[in-house]
Amino acid sequence: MRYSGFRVIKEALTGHKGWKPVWREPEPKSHYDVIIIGGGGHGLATAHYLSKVYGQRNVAVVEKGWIGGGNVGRNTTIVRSNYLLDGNEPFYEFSLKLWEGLEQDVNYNAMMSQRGIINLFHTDGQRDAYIRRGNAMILNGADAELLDADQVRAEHPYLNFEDARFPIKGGLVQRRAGTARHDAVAWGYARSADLHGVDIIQNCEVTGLRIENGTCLGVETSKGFIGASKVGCAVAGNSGRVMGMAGMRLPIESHVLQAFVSEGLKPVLPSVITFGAGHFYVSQSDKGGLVFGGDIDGYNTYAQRGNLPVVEDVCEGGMALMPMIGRARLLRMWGGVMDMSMDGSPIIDRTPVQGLYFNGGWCYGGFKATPASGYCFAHLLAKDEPHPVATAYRLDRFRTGRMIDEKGAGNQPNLH
Amino acid sequence: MTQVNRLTGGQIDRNSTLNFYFDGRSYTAHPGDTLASALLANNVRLIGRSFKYHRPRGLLTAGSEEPNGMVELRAGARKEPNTRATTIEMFDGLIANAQNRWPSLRFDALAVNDMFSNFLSAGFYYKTFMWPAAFWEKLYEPIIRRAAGLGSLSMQADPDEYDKGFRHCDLLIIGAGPAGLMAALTAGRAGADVILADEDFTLGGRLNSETFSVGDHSAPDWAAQAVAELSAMPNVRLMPRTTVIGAFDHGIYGAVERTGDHLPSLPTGKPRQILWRIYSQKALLCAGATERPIAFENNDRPGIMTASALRTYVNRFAVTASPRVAIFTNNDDGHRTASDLHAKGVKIAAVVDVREDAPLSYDYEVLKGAQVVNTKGRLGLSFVEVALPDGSTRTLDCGALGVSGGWNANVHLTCHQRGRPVWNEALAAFVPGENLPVGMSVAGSANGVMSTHGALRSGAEAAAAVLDLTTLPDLPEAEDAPIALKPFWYVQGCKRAWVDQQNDVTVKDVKLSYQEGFRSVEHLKRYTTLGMATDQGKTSNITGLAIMAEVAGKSIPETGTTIFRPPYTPVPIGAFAGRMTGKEFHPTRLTPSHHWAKERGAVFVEAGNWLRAQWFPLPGETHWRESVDREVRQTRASVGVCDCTTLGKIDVQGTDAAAFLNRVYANGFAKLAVGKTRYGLMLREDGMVMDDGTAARLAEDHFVVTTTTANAVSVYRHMEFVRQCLFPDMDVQLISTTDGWAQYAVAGPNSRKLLQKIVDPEFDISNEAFPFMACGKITVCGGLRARLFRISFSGELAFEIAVPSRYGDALMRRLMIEGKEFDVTPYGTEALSVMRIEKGHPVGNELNGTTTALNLGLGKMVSKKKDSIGSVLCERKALIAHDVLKLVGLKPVNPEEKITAGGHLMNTDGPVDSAHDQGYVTSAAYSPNLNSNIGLGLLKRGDARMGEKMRLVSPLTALTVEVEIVSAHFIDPEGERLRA
Amino acid sequence: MIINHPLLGPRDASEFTYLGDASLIDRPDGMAENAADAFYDYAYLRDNPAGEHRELWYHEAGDRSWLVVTRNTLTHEISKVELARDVARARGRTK
Amino acid sequence: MHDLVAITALGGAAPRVDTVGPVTFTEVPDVALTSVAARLGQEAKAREALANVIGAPAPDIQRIAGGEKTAFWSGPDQWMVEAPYNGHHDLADQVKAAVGNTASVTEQTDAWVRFDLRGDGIPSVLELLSQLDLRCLSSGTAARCSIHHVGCYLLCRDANHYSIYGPRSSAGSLHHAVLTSMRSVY
Repeated sequence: MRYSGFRVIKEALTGHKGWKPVWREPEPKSHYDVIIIGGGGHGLATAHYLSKVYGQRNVAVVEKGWIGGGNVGRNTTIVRSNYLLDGNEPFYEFSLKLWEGLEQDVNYNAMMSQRGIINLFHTDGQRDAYIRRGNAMILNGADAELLDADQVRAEHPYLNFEDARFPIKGGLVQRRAGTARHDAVAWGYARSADLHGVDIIQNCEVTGLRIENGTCLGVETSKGFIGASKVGCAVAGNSGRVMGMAGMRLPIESHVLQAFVSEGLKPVLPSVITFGAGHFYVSQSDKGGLVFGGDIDGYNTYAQRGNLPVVEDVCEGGMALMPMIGRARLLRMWGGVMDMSMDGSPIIDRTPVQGLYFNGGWCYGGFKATPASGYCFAHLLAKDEPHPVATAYRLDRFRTGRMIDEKGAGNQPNLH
Repeated sequence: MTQVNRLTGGQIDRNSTLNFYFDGRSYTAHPGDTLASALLANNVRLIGRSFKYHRPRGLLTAGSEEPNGMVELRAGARKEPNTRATTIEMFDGLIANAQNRWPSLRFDALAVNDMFSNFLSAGFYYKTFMWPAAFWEKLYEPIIRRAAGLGSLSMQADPDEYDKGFRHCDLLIIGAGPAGLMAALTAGRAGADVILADEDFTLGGRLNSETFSVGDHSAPDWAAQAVAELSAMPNVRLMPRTTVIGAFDHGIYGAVERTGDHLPSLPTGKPRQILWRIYSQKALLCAGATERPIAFENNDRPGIMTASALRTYVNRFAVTASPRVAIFTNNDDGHRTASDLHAKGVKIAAVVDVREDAPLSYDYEVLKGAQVVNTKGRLGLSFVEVALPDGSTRTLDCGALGVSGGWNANVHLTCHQRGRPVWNEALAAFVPGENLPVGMSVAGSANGVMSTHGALRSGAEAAAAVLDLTTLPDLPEAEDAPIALKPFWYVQGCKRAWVDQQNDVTVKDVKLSYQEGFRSVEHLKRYTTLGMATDQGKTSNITGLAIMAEVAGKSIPETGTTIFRPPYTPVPIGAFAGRMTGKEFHPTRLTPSHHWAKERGAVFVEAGNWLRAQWFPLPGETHWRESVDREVRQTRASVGVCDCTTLGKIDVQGTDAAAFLNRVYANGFAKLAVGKTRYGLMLREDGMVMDDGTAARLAEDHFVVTTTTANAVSVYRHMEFVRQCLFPDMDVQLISTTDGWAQYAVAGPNSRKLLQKIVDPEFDISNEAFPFMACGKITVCGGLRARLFRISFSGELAFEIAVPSRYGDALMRRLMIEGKEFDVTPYGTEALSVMRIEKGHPVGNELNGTTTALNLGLGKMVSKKKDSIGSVLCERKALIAHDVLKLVGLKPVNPEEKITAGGHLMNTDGPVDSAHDQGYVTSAAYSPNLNSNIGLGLLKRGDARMGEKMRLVSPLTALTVEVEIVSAHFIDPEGERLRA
Repeated sequence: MIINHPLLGPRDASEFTYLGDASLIDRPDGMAENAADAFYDYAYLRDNPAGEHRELWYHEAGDRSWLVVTRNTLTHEISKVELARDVARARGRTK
Repeated sequence: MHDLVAITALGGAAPRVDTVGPVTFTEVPDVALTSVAARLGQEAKAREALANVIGAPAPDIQRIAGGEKTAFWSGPDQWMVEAPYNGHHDLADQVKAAVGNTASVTEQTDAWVRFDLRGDGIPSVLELLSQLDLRCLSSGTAARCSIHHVGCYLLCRDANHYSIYGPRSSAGSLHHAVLTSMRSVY
């Protein structure tokens, strides 16, 4: 069924009786060409592109809970391609271009809103680093602008220009960046994949990987064994657990990132804003809530909750940057489990196990990557070779020294 | 208008009258009122507009669960949107305004949404607004954003202050109703360290809203007596106006105390609110229960509220929502409301009870087996339609309708660590499950014990259990009525019956969600926004779940549970920030000569938490470059002084000190002679350069190590890791002395001459006696102990001299006086930076965490003869490939042209794009000595490309410059000056 | 969270700085034959268990002790806290 | 004797004194400080030597001990020794002479600023500043803590007298934090 304004009106006039379920609730078949473990944003996007672009119809997504319940359903919805390194920027720019056509592609309004992002800087060193980054973005075909303090003030007069501990010296802007309705992204991809014949199997937990003489034959699940020619793992924070079933140790730790939303407010923030002298980034949802976050709690965890010190740290940053939010109320806090990699960049690659493929290490940047991650993982699963924009995301790069370290923080995941 | 709906009695102080303003009109109230009770007293039922359809809304409740009655409190910079009228403690001169309405509350333009509601069904926006793509940002989204949201911010900085505090206790009791008070009495009398917190300004919880007796007292009097006894106990801390917002790991609770919100204005220096971090051995949740409404056609009109709210307004605040009230209930508690109201002279139109066997009353009519099927009244309830069992309908004329659908236990905090509540059939409600936060137990109605006597007992028993007490205190007599309830969630056949009133989620929306496949509770919430409003579904989640269960043909527990996340009620962001705002966001570190530099008119710059002098403008200097160029010239020509106190200083002692440094530094330190200093390169284990600095050997077993300003803390931490975790049997002791010594670089050809004027004569600092890289303890100015290092960052003949910090100011002043004859200048971080670029010394811009020693031209420093941190992984294939980046100098072919740090390097011909990127510029400056802009950069095979011309491109700043690749050592490459 | 410091008793975790898996104590010998592989494994690969995890915390705002904390990554329950120096010695580290 | 004039950590010629309600808050420049860290394997001897210096057994974990020279525990086998500045401006050398090679000694005098709180109701001020369990910080105990992101030592000399040692460079921020809390409470 095609969604459109006319359809909404027609259904309204006929008592909404015609709306069909957005996806089927199929029982698993005994064998699939490809099984994707993980019904989150990346897994569902992979299924969408695998079926729609690469023409694979015999595909299943197995999800232990309800689809879209992972990080795609608990993030701060920011979409951008303002990366520094050549291993990353082409990939994220590819992703941003996919975002720009997403709604027409999946026929679902994900409310992709290109309201722009500004990364503020407060020291000369930060400015130099942002200039290098902005140049890298442009040299990779993305858009970037540098604003000085006066220009920032003109666009964001409510920021603290009065008594800032670390005065704002300017900002790097990407106008094409913005936000998207996170749940709708998962639902849109799921609906489209389902329409293209993908079986989305919810409440089906993978309990093991059947591997015989180095080849993966399928997955053991709470609904029994399901055979597969290829198995792709896209489970973000649970990467260690699932790949552990294949006896693999990963260059990844699981950490919790907290996010926060305020009560609904009339529009106050025109774009996404990130603070350069503290842990705080914020945007305002179409519903009116200030959606914000900061640093990860910093300790290994699989619990989707954090602790008070980080909440305070984030709000201190928020008040230092925009003291007008002091009387806005924090409504809800939650946490998502991040697959923090050893250089802050992701992995999309084959594994030493034949037929087993891995997609992970997204740290807290997974949402913006959803379309390209799905596209490139689908490419890898379909063609057995990396997509041109994802060639750097190799599993062996830490052994060879080809790290993609945007922050220069080194082999300590909680610093990325 | 006077308080027409005010009754007799209640817990308000009629001796004093307060004035307040709502939506521009003036009214009166009494101390003890909330804004909500005061508005009802003045017969104001219409308070706000709903989120989506802008329907007229009044009050639904009398507590913090209120979804409808929200206002913008106060004015100007103190405007506070979305404030629940039910929790606003009345004060004189209070100003509140309605929100989410235009042009006015009574005539709201966007109320047209309500007429089109059929087109705005759940999730409609996911299905449209997609064509043409560009229209979303330009047209659809701005309209939606303007319509959405509730209150508005002032856009001004919050002028109030907030504190943070920390309290520790044996037992934290959350909620001061019957269970909480009884628990506190039990624990307090047993001598335990108790904190009793309650969100209300009067402790007592439901007891303040009831008329029955507890022991020989009325319920409120018994509560007051208990509070009096508790406040007399030194081991009990009462915290009224304090909401416990979250249960965090290991018994830590967050709590917000509203110390100033009930005051017309804050006394100077006093906080508006305090965020408490409460460390509890044990916690007892006595958060009570919340009455839930029933969904029926047009159940959202102003005047329709929960029955218990009506009772609270009548009993506690002596206010009735209307002189004529009807009740709609599925349980006996609704009848208690009716009789309480009747007793206060309120006319009861009828009690509509869905139960065939509902109890009868002599005082008013009870309609058994009946249901409210519709209501009327444009801006407020005027009458309700009742369907009787015989199929006939009846119309009840009433200005208020009290609805009771039963009670939900307030389990919220039991879920904050992902605990799941369990279903209780008798209550038709969820109660706390097994997996509570560690150390937490639950008592009273929060645990499903709904009668007053039951609550008192369970409070006492829970406290006794926590503290291992053998005897219970005597419990007062109190009502102990059993639960008599028939689960009833919504009236069949209704078209628009509200489940989540604030977000305008109707029964129909829940059913549509199921129809479209959004069937898990989480999908339901996200698709319909049920429970996502500012009340987080306190009055709607369970009803929504029950409807979903019915359409799915499953039981409620099979359908799922809803769990809650912190905070329990919304908290101002300012309260989480406390005092860390404005200039106090981070501590400010000042060097010993800061005050002197300020006198000199220095311009300061943030370096981490430090403030450092950036340059020292002289009269007549209009541009910073003038000052910086002069400082550089004067230093290189004669002598300059720079405050380098901010460099990290770590004292390394012990018989294994040298062996230890041999591990943490990539280059060797074992053979460094006493009295000598050496440049040290520190790598991370992954082979990247971590930091650089110097280590001076003051004795066989004593080194003083310096770090960069930025890395002082992380290097110290790293050294402690190496000491304690990697080489635990090394005899090494570490301690920071960064703040202890004021340290100054004295640089320039005349630096020795200047120092000789202050260094005491017995110390020979001639080139022979004190050569390059020498160090030692000396005295200055007639006996002040000091340290002298002959090291140079500027490339000139230079020293660094350190004295105890309290004398730094005096020493700097002395150097300026003694230096006059040499035309001495103080120089700041800019001149420092220019001179280090002229010398090609890498700093932060080059040590960016992705550069190896090889990249920086320091590859030879990494000793292969020993095992030091990072010495293995820096040898990985890609890190030693032939085309790795190398540090080079950059000169514009035309010296006038500017070099931009952050620019990228491209070959002179060939395309300009990332695929052809050759490297980037790390640092840039104007060199007054070379009369040219210069820069440092990292360039592929840079060391092999000396003399090559390249294009420096910076499309971001619209700049392309032809540059020549040169040695990074622009000045005195042989280093003759610093050895002079 | 609260870490029960072996010397100081219960302290708020915010006083500490987290490093990671306690296996970072087992630094390989840089002069050994297989150093390259051993260091790759040491520096980059993690068990990342969902359950009991032995990890390194540094009492930055305290007595500067490095601690080995045994903590459950699903519940955050802490079952054991040791001085890292003792652990290191027990694992055979010396000079 | 040298002819340079010292300033206090807050930058004044004389120490700053503030009184709010019952609490008096004083900058204390007249104190010399040095760290003593036992050498590996010399722990027992170092304690002995330290005992001779302060005329009392070396303080145990989180304790303070001594007379004119007092010591407080600062870490495993580590202590801080404090004494009046006048007569002890070279405290480190004095202590080093006494402990010899049993311990490493490092001058800490100007690495820290000391503030004293005197009066009733000091805990009400401290509970807005420090997350320490003040019930455990009885007379004669010292603990490291963080005050508004500044790492400090908090010493309870008796119920009406506390000392705070903070990094000298952060003296201004620390002073502001404590004074603000005093005004917040009283």
